[in-house]
Amino acid sequence: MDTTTKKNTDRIRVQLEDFSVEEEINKIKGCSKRIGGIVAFLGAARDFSKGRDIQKIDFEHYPGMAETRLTEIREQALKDFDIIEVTIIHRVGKLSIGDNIVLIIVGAEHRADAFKGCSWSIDELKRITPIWKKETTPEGDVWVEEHP
Amino acid sequence: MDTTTKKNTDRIRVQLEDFSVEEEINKIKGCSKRIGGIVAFLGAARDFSKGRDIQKIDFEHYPGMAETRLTEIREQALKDFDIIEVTIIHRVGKLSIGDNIVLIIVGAEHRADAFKGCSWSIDELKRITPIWKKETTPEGDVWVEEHP
Amino acid sequence: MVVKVRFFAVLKNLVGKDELSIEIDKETTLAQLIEKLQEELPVLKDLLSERRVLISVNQETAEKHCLIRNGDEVAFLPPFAGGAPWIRA
Amino acid sequence: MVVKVRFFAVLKNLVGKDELSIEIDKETTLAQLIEKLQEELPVLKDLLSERRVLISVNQETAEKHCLIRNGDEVAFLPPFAGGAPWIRA
Repeated sequence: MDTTTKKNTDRIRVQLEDFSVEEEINKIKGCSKRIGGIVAFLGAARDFSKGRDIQKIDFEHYPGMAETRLTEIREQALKDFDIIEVTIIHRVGKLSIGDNIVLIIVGAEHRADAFKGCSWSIDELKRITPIWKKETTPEGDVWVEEHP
Repeated sequence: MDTTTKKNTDRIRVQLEDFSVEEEINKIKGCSKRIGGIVAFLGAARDFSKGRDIQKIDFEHYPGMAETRLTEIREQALKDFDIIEVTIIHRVGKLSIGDNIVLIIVGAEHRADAFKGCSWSIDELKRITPIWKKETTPEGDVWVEEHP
Repeated sequence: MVVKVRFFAVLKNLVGKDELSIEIDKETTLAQLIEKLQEELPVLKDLLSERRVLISVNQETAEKHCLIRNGDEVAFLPPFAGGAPWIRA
Repeated sequence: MVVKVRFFAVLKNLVGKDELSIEIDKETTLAQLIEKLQEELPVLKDLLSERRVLISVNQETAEKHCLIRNGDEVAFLPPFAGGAPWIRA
């Protein structure tokens, strides 16, 4: 069975456990006194059942490759935008509705750059990160693509 | 002396005390199971001294008018964007570098709407909210306009 | 008729007070009130000509030709910390 | 030469296993490896023709004409949860 792996930086994580948005924001703030604007994107498991009776949700990732892609996204964002720090965390394993799934935090001197960097990073994460979602229903398991 | 006032909704606050980003995000998540994307903007007091020796920072607001403007921003955002909930909190009083100043959280079904609503709201807050900032330096007090 | 006048931020420091009450006649416009205030507080004349100041009536932006009513609150607001585009009063 | 092959998400369920090892000759390209796999796992032939599948070599997207080396890890990836635009394998 795939297990959760950690990359060289604490700023990039794929993990089973929940995360604390506050704690991650404080780490970002601790990086530099120049940070004046922080933008965070939090993706949560919404009630996407649309009539289906979902019993649980399960995220699977390709360990190693997923973390590499997230690291690349972070590095590209730091290069392309006028930002100071980026954290990307994605949860895997079994989740319930309302649970946190993904967190991206971008710290910058100015807010416009933080918004751009954060928005680009989550778009890119959705596009290139090998993470899959399975919904368990009374009729069986369904692997779904979503566009939250 | 002006004191902090509260408006009719807990989602709009001008206050002396610090706030918890996590707690406010959880309140937003609690509003609706349809929320899948949450975007938060956090403005922090950065080291904007630029050579000046700043001893403290002090935010003053026009009680009543400031809250009314924030309420208007929230209502306009809920009308103009496809979003579900908005929280706006601004601190006043004495702050230190690194302290939280302003928090805007927008919850939506889809992330693009949450980003747009949050970015518009902070721009509008900066534009129309009667809040002023004073820096205390060894040479005296300076009222400053900033563009974080 | 009595009107409450308030000054915020740097204007409060420059005028030397944050609030005062002023007697005005009926049918006084905001423009006339400002003139009367400038007579009582000469420093205000320079401030209004040299600085960007927004004037509100009962916490709403007001036009100079509007009539002031008994008990109104008129406030002088310098540019906000956010850096708003400012209209000369 | 031995190559490790991995299947993820729905492909893992459809193939019925998440991982296998396969013996290949030297100078085998990714395209040739896929052909050999389809002989051993007939279900894979339908999957690759009917579904959008990305194939990676050592966790990087790979071209079909690339040579596979001993110990390489080849993985079959269905579309990600994020809803990526997908290239047919």
